[in-house]
Amino acid sequence: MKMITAIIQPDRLDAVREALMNAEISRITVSRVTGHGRQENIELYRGQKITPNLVPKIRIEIAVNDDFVEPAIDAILAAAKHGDGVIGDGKIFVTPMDECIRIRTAERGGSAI
Amino acid sequence: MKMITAIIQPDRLDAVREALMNAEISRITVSRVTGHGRQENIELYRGQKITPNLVPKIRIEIAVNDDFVEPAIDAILAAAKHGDGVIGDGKIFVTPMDECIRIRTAERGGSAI
Amino acid sequence: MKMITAIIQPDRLDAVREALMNAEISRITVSRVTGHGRQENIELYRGQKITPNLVPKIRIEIAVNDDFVEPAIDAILAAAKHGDGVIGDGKIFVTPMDECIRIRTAERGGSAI
Amino acid sequence: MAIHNRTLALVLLGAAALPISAHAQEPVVDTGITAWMLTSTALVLLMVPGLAMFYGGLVRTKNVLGTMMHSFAAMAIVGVLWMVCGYALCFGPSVCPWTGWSWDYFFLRGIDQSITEGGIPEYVFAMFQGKFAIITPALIAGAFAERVRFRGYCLFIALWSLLVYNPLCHIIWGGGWLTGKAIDFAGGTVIHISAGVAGLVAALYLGARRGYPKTAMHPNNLVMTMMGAGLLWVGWFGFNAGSSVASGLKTAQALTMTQIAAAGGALCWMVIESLHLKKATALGMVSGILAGLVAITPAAGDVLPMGALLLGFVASVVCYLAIQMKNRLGYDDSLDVFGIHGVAGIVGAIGLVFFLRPGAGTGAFGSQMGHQVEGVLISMGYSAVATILLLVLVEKTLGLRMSEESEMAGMDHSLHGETGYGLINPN
Amino acid sequence: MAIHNRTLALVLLGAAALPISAHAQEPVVDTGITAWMLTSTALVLLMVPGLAMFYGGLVRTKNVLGTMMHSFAAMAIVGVLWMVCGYALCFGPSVCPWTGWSWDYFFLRGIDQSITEGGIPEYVFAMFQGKFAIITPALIAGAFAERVRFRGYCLFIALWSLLVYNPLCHIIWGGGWLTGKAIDFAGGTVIHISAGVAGLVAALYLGARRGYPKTAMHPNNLVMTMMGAGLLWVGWFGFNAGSSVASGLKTAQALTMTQIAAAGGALCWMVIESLHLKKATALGMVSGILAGLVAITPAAGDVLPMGALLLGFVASVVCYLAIQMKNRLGYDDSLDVFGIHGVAGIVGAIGLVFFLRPGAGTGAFGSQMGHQVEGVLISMGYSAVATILLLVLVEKTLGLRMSEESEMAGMDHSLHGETGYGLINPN
Amino acid sequence: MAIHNRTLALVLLGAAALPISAHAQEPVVDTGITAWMLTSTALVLLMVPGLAMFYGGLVRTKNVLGTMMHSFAAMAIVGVLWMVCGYALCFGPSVCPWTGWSWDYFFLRGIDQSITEGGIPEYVFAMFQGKFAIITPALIAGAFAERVRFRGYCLFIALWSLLVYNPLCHIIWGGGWLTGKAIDFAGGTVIHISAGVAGLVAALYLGARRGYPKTAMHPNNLVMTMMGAGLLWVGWFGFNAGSSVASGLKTAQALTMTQIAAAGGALCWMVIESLHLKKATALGMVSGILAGLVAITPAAGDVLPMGALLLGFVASVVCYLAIQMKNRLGYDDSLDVFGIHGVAGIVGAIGLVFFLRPGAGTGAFGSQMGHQVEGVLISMGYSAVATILLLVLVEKTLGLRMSEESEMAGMDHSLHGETGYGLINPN
Ligand SMILES: Nc1ncnc2c1ncn2[C@@H]1O[C@H](COP(=O)(O)OP(=O)(O)O)[C@@H](O)[C@H]1O
Ligand SMILES: Nc1ncnc2c1ncn2[C@@H]1O[C@H](COP(=O)(O)OP(=O)(O)O)[C@@H](O)[C@H]1O
Ligand SMILES: Nc1ncnc2c1ncn2[C@@H]1O[C@H](COP(=O)(O)OP(=O)(O)O)[C@@H](O)[C@H]1O
Repeated sequence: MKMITAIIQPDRLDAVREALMNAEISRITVSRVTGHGRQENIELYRGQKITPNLVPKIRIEIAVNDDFVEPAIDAILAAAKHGDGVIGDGKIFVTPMDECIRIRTAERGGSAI
Repeated sequence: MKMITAIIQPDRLDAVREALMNAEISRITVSRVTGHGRQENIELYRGQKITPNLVPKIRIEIAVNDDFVEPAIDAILAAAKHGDGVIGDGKIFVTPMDECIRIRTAERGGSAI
Repeated sequence: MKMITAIIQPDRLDAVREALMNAEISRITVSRVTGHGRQENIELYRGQKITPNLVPKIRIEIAVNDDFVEPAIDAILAAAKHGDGVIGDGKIFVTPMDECIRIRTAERGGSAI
Repeated sequence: MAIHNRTLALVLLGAAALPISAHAQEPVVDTGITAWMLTSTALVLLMVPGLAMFYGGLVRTKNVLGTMMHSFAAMAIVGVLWMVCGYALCFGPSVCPWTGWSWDYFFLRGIDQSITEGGIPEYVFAMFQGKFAIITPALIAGAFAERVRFRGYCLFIALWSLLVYNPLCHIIWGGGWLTGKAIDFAGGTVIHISAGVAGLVAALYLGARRGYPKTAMHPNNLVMTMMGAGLLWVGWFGFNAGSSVASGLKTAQALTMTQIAAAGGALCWMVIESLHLKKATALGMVSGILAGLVAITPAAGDVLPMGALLLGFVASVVCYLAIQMKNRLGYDDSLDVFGIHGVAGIVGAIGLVFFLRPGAGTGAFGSQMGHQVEGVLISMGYSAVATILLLVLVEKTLGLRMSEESEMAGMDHSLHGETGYGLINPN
Repeated sequence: MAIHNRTLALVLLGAAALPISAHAQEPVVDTGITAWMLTSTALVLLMVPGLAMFYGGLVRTKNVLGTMMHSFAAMAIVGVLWMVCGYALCFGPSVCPWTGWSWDYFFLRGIDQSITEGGIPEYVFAMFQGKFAIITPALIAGAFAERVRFRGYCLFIALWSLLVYNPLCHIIWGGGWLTGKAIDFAGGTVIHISAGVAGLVAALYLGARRGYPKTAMHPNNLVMTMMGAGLLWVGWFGFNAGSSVASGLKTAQALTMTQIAAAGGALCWMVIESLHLKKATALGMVSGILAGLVAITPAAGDVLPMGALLLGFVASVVCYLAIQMKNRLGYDDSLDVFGIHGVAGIVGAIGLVFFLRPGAGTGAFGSQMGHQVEGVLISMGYSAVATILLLVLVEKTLGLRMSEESEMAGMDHSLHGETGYGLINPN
Repeated sequence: MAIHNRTLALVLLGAAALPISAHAQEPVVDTGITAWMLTSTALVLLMVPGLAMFYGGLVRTKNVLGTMMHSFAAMAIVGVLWMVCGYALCFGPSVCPWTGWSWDYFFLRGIDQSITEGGIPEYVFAMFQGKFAIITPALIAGAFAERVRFRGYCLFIALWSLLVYNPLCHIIWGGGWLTGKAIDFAGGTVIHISAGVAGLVAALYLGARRGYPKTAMHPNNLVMTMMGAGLLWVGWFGFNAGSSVASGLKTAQALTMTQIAAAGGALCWMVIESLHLKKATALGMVSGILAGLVAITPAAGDVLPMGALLLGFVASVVCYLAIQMKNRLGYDDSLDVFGIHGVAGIVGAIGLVFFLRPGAGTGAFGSQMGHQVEGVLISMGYSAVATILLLVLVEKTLGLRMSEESEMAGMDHSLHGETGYGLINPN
């Protein structure tokens, strides 16, 4: 089992969700984060262009069985990109996961995902 | 050392915190997330029932020493369930953790948890 | 590759970011969380001192190559402390990471970090 | 005094409501007074969203809409009840010492053309008074915030308005047996004390919120509470200065005292907190504003500036102590309806006797004090008894206290199927 | 009736605008009426931020500023246009049945000293009317919320104001061919129906938001929507009672009916939802308030309290059904501009005939009904046709519909380079 | 002109304050004027929460309550000071060219029954003016937002009100040596220029916020800033039109010019930004509104509509440039108090000479220009010198600038022990 954490641009959330659905991955957890990378996200403030230090991003967490890791990554890669890819499109992190438990039933392991 | 990440329903937060306390786990980090799973969480909008794509959830992160993994899971399982368990009650993810450092003292390892 | 997750006090965010920059780590993801630990963070409410159960904290996620783990930890330790360290200064968790993918280019591994 | 104006208005309204007659004394509209009374009506209405914001900001995030709905529901329910029968019960000629009635006022049928002796269309007077009827039950809601069912609440305020507010209003203002005796310029007794006591009784009867006082209950939006306090201050000018039912000297006096007491209350609360807690809080600031405003309400037309200032000071001190006391006693008057409205209302109603403008009141200090104490006690006693009966009734029928699960899930979700701040959830 | 006042005012304003002459009939200022009309002007202005809040709270987080800007832009653009030529086109002497003009009104040059026959400086009348001109196009914006470019929107409302609002205003109020026939006290036809229909046409022409109706579009801040509704209710007192252009009986009647219909609409919507959905929602409460307020707008000066109550009830029922219907039909009138303003406006304009005060209107039921239907149909037809032409024009020139990418990124970021709630992003 | 009204009022108030005498000229209350002045007082009070919201939305999340407290503290502190001695110092008979005094005005003791020659109770005039005294120091707070201690701030505004505002008010309005010369209808010089300059001086003296300008300082809630701007616009009608101390032609003129200049300022700023940045921003919209409103403040009673429009335009252009300049110079006038209030105040005070209504002012262009320049320079010079002295005094005694740690922790937590938006933290 793996935990996939994707940091994407907020405007791609709907597209990514749709792509994951198509890859039969429907369970995800989403949160609002801000990120600092190479992207510059200009905002306007009384006639001045300011570059915020931290840019709003969306973080998606997806716990998957090993077979689904690549499909999930592919789905995200396809849907999260702006055109041919622009700076700030984000990252995907894959980390190992030891266990997954469904609270409702207390069942464990791959079937609980 | 393990990192336990639990996604629960917002109304169970107090109960889960109390249960963890009873299991002598008092250090946790909480955040507000939204999730998509099988749950349908109906909202009303001008006479219409709408099913939001993403439902508010609470994410709890608990770094624990190995001995505390099962007690923590048990506490969460007991407290996070609605009745006998309803869809949307959430998940617990357990991931490995290499190191834990207390910022105040810079001490590392199990005692820093 | 490792994922470093630091929980710090909100007022140290700027300092930590600057310290990480100096350590040549510029890519981070930040979110707002609340935490429960040993800290007591008194708030006032109509003449009464109340101790909230959960105290606002900042969570920083940094994906790094192995060489950067110690520099990152050192930078955070130095910058996140209040004076000689006070209760509530937070924690750093280091977890293993299998893969990192840059969405823009789909490149993988250490160079994508 | 407003009490006189109101009585006179009342007495003469009957006549005015008759078909237009030809005698010379026929009251004519004074456009200036009418303009101010229309404005006052709008200003008092502004207090309802102001109150919704004030209260709404103080509860937990999951209850913000439910709490605001308490104020809005009062607008809808009491707004309709008032035109159906509330005005008739309050300002109709006394049919018994406790209540008035006039079929002419039923559905406001018979006042379409009537002009009061004071020179305003009676409709304006009726609508201005209607706003008071709306805000009073809305105030109570703060005492049992975060734990009542919406249906039960609706029934409760409907009954409370009919059976508590209307009689009290008639007794003290509308021609009942205290009219013209106790000074209650703009509703310290009728409104704030009665609501404060009702709140206290309701808080005791319904019990504390789950987790209180162990769990800290964080205000979800003190920023909105401050906005609400700002609107309340503005609206209170209509509340108090409008209660002169004029646009002249008395009106100006009432507005001035209102302003002074509010500033005095706020300043005093800031000082108390600075001394006691070493920090002046935003919630303290607005609590002081409210304490000052409530305390001056019964007194606004009859005290001098120095008196208004002192009433504001004293109100803050006493309310501060009352809330400290509440924290010791441990009952859960969630938003301090009694601690602010009840207590400051009493401070004002009693305290005004010390600061009366020469010539105001019924003469001797002692007799006026007697009237005031009488008014306060009647209001407290009547409100307490009637409220407890209504609470029991509602709890046993529709149910008032929420179930534990829906309390934990929050009113917004479980009672209204909505979320107050969609903005906090990424979507 | 306001229609009479307005016409008379108009007729006599011409004279007043001449150099000061010496004849005895020279109108003098009535300070009371002026006071109320000044206040009304301020109250109607308050509706613009009120509307911005109401609409702003209902869209998604990423569009909150863009949506509020729609209301604010109307203040800026129509605010300037009105003083340049809008007032002249609406209230100048008829140069054709569809429009008025007077060079004296151009840049308001010639009315600096003029006092209307009703006793107020003409400036006040002009400014009061200007607020109506501002709010009407702002209302439309709700129908195509979350998907139009700012530039295109600005051009659209400028043209719409000039070519739709001004003629309609002249026809019905300013001396055009329906003036004095159809009762439209404060703008049910001129404002709400015309805006509602324009919104419907625009929603159909521009198409739905991306993802609608599959994706749920969450209100970002229902709390702010409630605040906005509160301000709208308060402001509506100026809107309706100010439309009497007086401070007397008619004013009081209008204010009373406004209050009653709003409370009635809110109560009724609560009841409907309780029956249909088992829960009364906050959005339902404020929708009911709005439905009641809109329905009473054309009728406020001419119906009796019972009629106002029933109009409020009926408006809520019909609007509720209309919105259910919309959900079936599937077009995306995002914030229900037609469903509330259009529909309740029609309910009010037609329904008022059943509840007229004895003596109001032009006499026979049938003939009045004829006038009303005529007014409604003309407003609907004219607004629909002119709006579609303007939409095509704007879409083909500056462009109105946003690109898909900027729609996904949100108006705030892509059109204005800002973030509504910095507070949600740690920084 | 208001300056005349005010002077006359002042002269005659003395008499009116005497025991009631029997001579025929005894002023009587004009209910209409009184109604409008009461309303204006309420409207100007509305500006205080409006300002709190405007400023509060522009700072960072951690400072929102602290910033709003600056406005509220002005209500509390200056509200009390004004009734104690402020009114006496401003509007008492001149005891020296810089200040007035009257024991009758001390604690407002002697005006309980007095009616001004203009027909309003003197209390109303005193309260209306009091609101101006409250808002002026509150404006300054924007310049040193996010970095001052609350105690120091409280002391500072108390002293500033006593030693800067009151003398300036007396000099220009209250009978001092510029009264009747410089035109300052509603406070361009007395209020906006003096506050703007004080802000500039304070920003320079206290230094920039930690991290400025490197770190971007995000507005926490532009949505609230827009709401605040809406309330400010509405309140400004009271501010300007109320300054006529009447309810007639002058009042109407002032309201009209206010509306036009605000719309003009907003429109112009939108256009500038569209040209310069390719995007019109929400903050730009409200900045333009403010610039227009400030510029028209000194001029509202004395210019014609076209002049008001141009003043609005020019104010936006000049303020925009001033803020660009500030960004170059690098000082941290955080919320542009000087850039908007100071600069637009100067634009208005000088610019009005070009647009005067025939007959307004003291006659010749040159002499009037001289008076205006004199007024502006005196206000600037006096405010600058006195402010710097007070700043030094406060900094050396209670301390004004926050410590670096508490600045980083934020005012809400470190000064007030509270959190503005509990809603953002799960709890
Ligand atoms: N090493 C990292 N650790 C944590 N978050 C990261 C890391 N790299 C990127 N991110 C997140 O991804 C977002 C996009 O990264 P950015 O560098 O702008 O894009 P790109 O990789 O396309 O150049 C950042 O804002 C940040 O939130
Ligand atoms: N595989 C997963 N990856 C990430 N989050 C998940 C996953 N499965 C469930 N969740 C989170 O848990 C919540 C509850 O899941 P749901 O499927 O509704 O409940 P159940 O597992 O009881 O059927 C979801 O809203 C989501 O936030
Ligand atoms: N074991 C843990 N698991 C998750 N979060 C933790 C853990 N320990 C500490 N934290 C987070 O770190 C914050 C600071 O911890 P605290 O115990 O107050 O400080 P200290 O470690 O200096 O005593 C907490 O509020 C919590 O958010």
